[in-house]
Amino acid sequence: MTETATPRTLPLLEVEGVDKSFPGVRALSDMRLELRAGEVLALVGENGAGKSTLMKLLSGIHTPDTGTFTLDGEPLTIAGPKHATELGISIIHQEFNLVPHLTVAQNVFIGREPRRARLLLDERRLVRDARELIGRLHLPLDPNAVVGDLTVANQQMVEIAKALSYDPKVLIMDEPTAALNDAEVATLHELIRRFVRPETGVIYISHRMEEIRRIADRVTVIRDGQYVDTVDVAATSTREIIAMMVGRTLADHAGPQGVRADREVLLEVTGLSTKALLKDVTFDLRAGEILGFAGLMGAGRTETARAIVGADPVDGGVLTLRGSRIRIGHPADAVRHGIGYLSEDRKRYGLLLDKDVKANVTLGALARRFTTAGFVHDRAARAAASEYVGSLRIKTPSVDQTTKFLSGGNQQKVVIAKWLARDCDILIFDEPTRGIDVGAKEEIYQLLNELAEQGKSIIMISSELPEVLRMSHRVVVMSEGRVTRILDAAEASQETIMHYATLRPDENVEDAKELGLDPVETGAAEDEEGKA
Amino acid sequence: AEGGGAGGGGGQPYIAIVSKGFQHQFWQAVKQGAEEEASKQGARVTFVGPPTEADVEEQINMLTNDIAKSPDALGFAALDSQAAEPLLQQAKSQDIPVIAFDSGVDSDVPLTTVSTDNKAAAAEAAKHMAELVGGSGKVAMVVHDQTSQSGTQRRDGFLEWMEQNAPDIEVLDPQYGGGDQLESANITKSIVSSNPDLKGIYASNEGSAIGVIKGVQESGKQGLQLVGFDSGKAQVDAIRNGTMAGAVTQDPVNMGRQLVIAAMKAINGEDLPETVDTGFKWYDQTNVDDPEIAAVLYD
Amino acid sequence: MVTTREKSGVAGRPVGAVVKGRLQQLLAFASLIVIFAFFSVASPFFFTYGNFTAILFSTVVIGTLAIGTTFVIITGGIDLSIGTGMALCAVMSGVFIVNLDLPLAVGLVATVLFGGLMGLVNGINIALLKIPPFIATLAMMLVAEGLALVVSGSAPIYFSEEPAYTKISTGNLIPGVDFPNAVIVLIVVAVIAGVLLTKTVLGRYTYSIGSNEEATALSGIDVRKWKIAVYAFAGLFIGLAGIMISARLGSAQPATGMGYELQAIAAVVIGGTSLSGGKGSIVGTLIGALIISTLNNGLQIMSIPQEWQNVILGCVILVAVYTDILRKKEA
Amino acid sequence: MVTTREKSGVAGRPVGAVVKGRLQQLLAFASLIVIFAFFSVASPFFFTYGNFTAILFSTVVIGTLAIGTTFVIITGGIDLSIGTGMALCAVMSGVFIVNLDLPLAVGLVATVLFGGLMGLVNGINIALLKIPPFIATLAMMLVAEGLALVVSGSAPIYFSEEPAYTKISTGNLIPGVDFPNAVIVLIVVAVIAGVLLTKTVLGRYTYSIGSNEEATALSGIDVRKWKIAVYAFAGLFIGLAGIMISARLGSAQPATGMGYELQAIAAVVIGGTSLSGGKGSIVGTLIGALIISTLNNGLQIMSIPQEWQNVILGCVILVAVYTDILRKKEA
Ligand SMILES: Nc1ncnc2c1ncn2[C@@H]1O[C@H](COP(=O)(O)OP(=O)(O)OP(=O)(O)O)[C@@H](O)[C@H]1O
Ligand SMILES: Nc1ncnc2c1ncn2[C@@H]1O[C@H](COP(=O)(O)OP(=O)(O)OP(=O)(O)O)[C@@H](O)[C@H]1O
Ligand SMILES: [Mg+2]
Ligand SMILES: [Mg+2]
Repeated sequence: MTETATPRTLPLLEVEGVDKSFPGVRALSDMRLELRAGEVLALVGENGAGKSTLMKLLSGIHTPDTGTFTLDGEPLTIAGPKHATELGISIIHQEFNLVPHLTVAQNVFIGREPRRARLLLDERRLVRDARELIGRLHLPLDPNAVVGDLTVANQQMVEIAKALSYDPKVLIMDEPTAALNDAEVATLHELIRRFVRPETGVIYISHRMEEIRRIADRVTVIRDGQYVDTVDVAATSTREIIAMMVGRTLADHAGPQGVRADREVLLEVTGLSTKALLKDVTFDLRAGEILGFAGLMGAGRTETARAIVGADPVDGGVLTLRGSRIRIGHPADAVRHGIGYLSEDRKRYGLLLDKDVKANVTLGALARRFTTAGFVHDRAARAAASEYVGSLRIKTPSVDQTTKFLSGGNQQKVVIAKWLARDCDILIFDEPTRGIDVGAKEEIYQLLNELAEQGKSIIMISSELPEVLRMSHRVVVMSEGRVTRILDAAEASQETIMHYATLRPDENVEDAKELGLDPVETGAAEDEEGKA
Repeated sequence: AEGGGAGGGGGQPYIAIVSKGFQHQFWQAVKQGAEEEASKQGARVTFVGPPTEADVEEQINMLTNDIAKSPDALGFAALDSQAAEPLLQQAKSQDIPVIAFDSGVDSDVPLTTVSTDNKAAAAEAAKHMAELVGGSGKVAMVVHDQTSQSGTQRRDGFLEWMEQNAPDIEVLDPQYGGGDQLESANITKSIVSSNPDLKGIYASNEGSAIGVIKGVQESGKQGLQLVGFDSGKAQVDAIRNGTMAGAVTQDPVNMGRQLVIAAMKAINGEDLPETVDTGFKWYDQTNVDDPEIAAVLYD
Repeated sequence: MVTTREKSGVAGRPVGAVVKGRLQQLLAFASLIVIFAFFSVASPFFFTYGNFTAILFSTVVIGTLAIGTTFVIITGGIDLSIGTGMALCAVMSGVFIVNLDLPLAVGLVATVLFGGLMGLVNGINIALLKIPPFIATLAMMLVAEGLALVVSGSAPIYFSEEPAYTKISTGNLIPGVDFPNAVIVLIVVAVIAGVLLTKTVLGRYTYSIGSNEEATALSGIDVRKWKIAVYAFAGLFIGLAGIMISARLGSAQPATGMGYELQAIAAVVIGGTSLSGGKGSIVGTLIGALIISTLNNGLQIMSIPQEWQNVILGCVILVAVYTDILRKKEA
Repeated sequence: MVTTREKSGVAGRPVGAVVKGRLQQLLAFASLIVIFAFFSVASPFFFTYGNFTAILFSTVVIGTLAIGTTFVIITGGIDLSIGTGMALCAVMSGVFIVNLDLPLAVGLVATVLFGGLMGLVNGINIALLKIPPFIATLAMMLVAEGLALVVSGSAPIYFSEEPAYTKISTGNLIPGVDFPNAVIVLIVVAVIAGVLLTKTVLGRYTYSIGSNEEATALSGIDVRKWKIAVYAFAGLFIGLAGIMISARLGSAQPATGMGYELQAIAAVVIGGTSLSGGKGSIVGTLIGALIISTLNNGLQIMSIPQEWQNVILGCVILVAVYTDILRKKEA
């Protein structure tokens, strides 16, 4: 975006008059798009606006009802995913399409494995090629790691590596940064800059405006499946873009103001440890407080949450709720004590994808709110589900829609609705705004504030520092499985948080002796040996 | 022969018996006879058999395993003679005397065969059936198996006798119920409803017989002549109360007994006759309580 | 080409969808009706009241087993122990009622509970020890097969002294009408199971677990507890099937049962329940069981040589399921 | 815990993971070794060369079937037609070699290809017509069961005139050593299958399809084609098993085979292959098959009454699988 030597005017890929309907849903109508050679084109719109659908048309997963595509001036029909890659269109999906039991290298080159004979695989070359590719892209991946074992962020990296390995002309990225933290986003943007040449182009979908400002040349805005406008990023303010997206101007909201020292302590976590990562995690949570959790990827925030709710085995530690000790062996125990956990990985841990919205929203609260003597009140359940669909503005034809047909952001709202319906006193939200559009984000912030006002306590794990800063009464900063600092809102800033988030154990006098046991260290050491 | 079977019973002669079946009543009765006789003679027996008479390979594995135990004598009812031949030769080379039972083993290894003539028994059943239906009309067959020796012989013995001696009797295609009572009952009901002019049904073993009895009872059809095979309480009861006209029974308990007697003789080096026929008997309401009949019935 | 592609959501719903859903369920009968129509034309003996009750009667045991198994399969599990387990329950029924001479009602309840106990053990092995359902229930299948022989001394137990016992299956509750009690039992049980599956928490969690076990657990549902409950509940049907088969035969046959599990699972799967869990229905299972028993009955009635019956049965099942798939695709 | 999420890090594994993997596989032998040790102590007849070969010999047919099925199960499918399919292949072998008097080699190849053809039909039904694997192969199981009887006229076909045929199984290729050819065939086949599964595109896509079919398809792989290939390939093993069983018995038994499918699938699952697909190994399958055959052998050698054998078999399988689970959890 910086070295603007070549004039970016040649249309690389054009979309004209595209319609696409699903049963009960008009996802796109008369859609337009023009990607120029050598540019990064951002595509923005609210959740369910039709961004992913358009990209799926371009990558051959769906076929359009009507409309034309042109690539390099040539009209084009896309027969399927394979055809799309052959044409030079590569996509990084919003929902991953990886094979969990295979390794990183095997996933990257799936379908194009180097062979020694017709059928015989050349595994060594596969790993070598993958290592070379990963190295070239500066991605922190081990080609031999099994993909199913990776964190969401690393799986995202695998998707990126895979898409780039096709050496495409057009690279489509559907919310590539939803699972990434700032440092990783920077890496990715570096990658994109290197990728963009005079003959290539990138379509970049994101809900994060500051990212779009940083990486994109132009931005196309769509709303409700329809084209709104395309503007130069440099010449347009964020506020204007958002206004085009949502069709109105959003007001700024004020966040919480600081420590709520007046409130009682609701939950105390003392000395929480796990075999895998956590060491002596200690903090407390007050009633009506929003406690932010910040840290780099792998810092152990998710791990802490899962340990608290009993989803992972705990090695040691004490939980005290309202002054009395509680034991939690299973998430059911946690929920019984009024502690709910919204996972960062909605597809795997959050949703019944093949069930309808109603079933998902009412799942947690079913036994409590919607049954007598074991019998389910369908009407009450439906009414409640409809209410949440309305209040969270979940875009769905009805509460009977199968969840997997909702857009990513709307799926996230369904999970949030599930926890609202369950009405827990303590809610642990792990990356609650992942994949949520700007407008809806504001609504969720407002919702969190309201919940806090009502006296509920919220732990908000987020990789977006502005969000943490804006929302939290206090911020717990973690690094490598330890709490390095708990900051009051007044002292919290990007700089202080980053300082403590990158604080290494060896700088921490107390824990210095345990350095040798650190998983990250040993892992890296093994890697080195492997290469030797 | 040297004594000492597996684990204990020092000096007690050990007879390993590999049968054609295990769970079914007929084989349990053989087992019972063998065990009774063995305890009388101070011998030890083990009795194994595959789940169905189609499991030839499993029987071969069982035979292999039993030979590995170097028994003092081996009792064997072959599902397929040819498949077992190499193992029988092996037994011979290890000086393990082999006694065949149930049906002949097509081999010169066995010293004697303690058997029963399934075909003749089935012919006996056919003869009574012909009498019962008055020499003409439609008769159905529910057979327990279409490939095993007991199944085919009991089927063919019946069919052949009818063909030769009762030309006016039309025998329907045999239906196979696997010896499963429920399946046989369901088959019977279909036969009864699709053949309103049916006069009799022949069942080739205990399971089939119970199935036929149930099927006829449930269909509510009166006046059918039922002829069964084997015994067992349900069948005997049905014969007592007239639901079933009669049945042929072999004497499996005696077969087991004779098997052990022959094995003991072989162990002691005594001479054996070429065959020991354990026979069969027809029983019906009139003679079911006769002592010599009651003795061969098992339940 | 991929599963997601153009999959018809059940969208645009409230009214339209519900009607459509009902219609689909009715249409699911289609294969069965075609089979019925075919046999009715092909044989004059097929389309009679007596033969209908015969078909229904022959569906009872497999149907009962299949209903219980439907729950298990919806959770994404499987139960191989239902066949020999049924034999063991039949034997236990004999032990309770004949050997121990307990009052009939007590014996019946004890038998059903014994089935539940077997299911409970399966559930514990699967939910707590994390043994894959296939292995856990295969082991139970073997154990039950052996125990049925051990407990009964390898001999049938006869209910001759208990005429009321056989009435459970073969009697006619409805006076004057020749309609076996066994069928009534099947219908009642199916209705209860259907209500439990669709209207209660047990049923909802059964679907949820099969759909996404981890997400269900994280929603605060004690998945282990509910899985155990489902297997134990399905076990009750094993006990009931044990009663139904021994009541029909008038005796508890220890060596029977092997192979019934495959038939019952087949009925469930033909009825549209997915082995990977998350969806299925009792009505579907009943239709599946009826398809199997109608085919068996009809082919026999038509006097097709038995070696051909299986060949035809296999082909018809393929065609029936395939048309069902086509129908769903179009709907 | 229900929701244990496995993770391993960014920074990785090469050396560590591989060594650990090998070690795990070795440890998988643990149950088998314990079982072996126990029987060796318990009976003087167990630990002999003759008995070892007997155990191996008795593993051949199930082992062969299980190896083919491993591929199918890794794709997330299942094959119920292997048991009766094997009987049909044995009969076809008799038809080719005895009835049509084809040269031995031609007959053998034709039989194996016939198995492949059955697999091909399964594959087409599953991949193209989208019939669930359970149903498609259940139908094939019924069809094969019937056809074996039809083709053979319900009577065994004897290979008496073809002594070379039985040598395939019972002969001794290694002169002077009493080691049945059948076992050599099993080992060779296992090695080939192992190589195909781990070193070829077929194997890679087998895992990939089982792990995430949709993602595999989206990566441009023709999933339908490869699924058909896998079933057809597994079919070759059905053909081979048909040869091995009929060569051992000296005859093609048309009614045999039912129940073998469950045993073979059990071997696969005990060997650590998941029925939900994506993982598994040939070594594991062989260990699973050996566990079953060793238990069968040892219990009989110990003269355990047959009705108890199944009870013990069931319990030991449970314990073996459970310790395997514990081991993996700790590793
Ligand atoms: N396969 C499908 N079946 C039915 N409806 C679908 C399907 N795929 C998408 N939709 C609907 O189409 C609309 C557009 O969805 P799409 O995924 O394109 O949104 P999006 O702009 O990517 O949103 P997000 O920002 O939340 O990812 C949504 O209303 C969604 O529910
Ligand atoms: N280098 C590593 N080696 C092994 N495991 C790692 C490594 N890095 C991270 N992990 C695993 O990944 C998990 C990351 O921790 P967790 O998900 O709790 O972090 P987080 O702070 O929530 O970060 P994020 O969710 O953004 O990835 C940890 O449970 C840890 O086991
Ligand atoms: Mg999207
Ligand atoms: Mg996290």
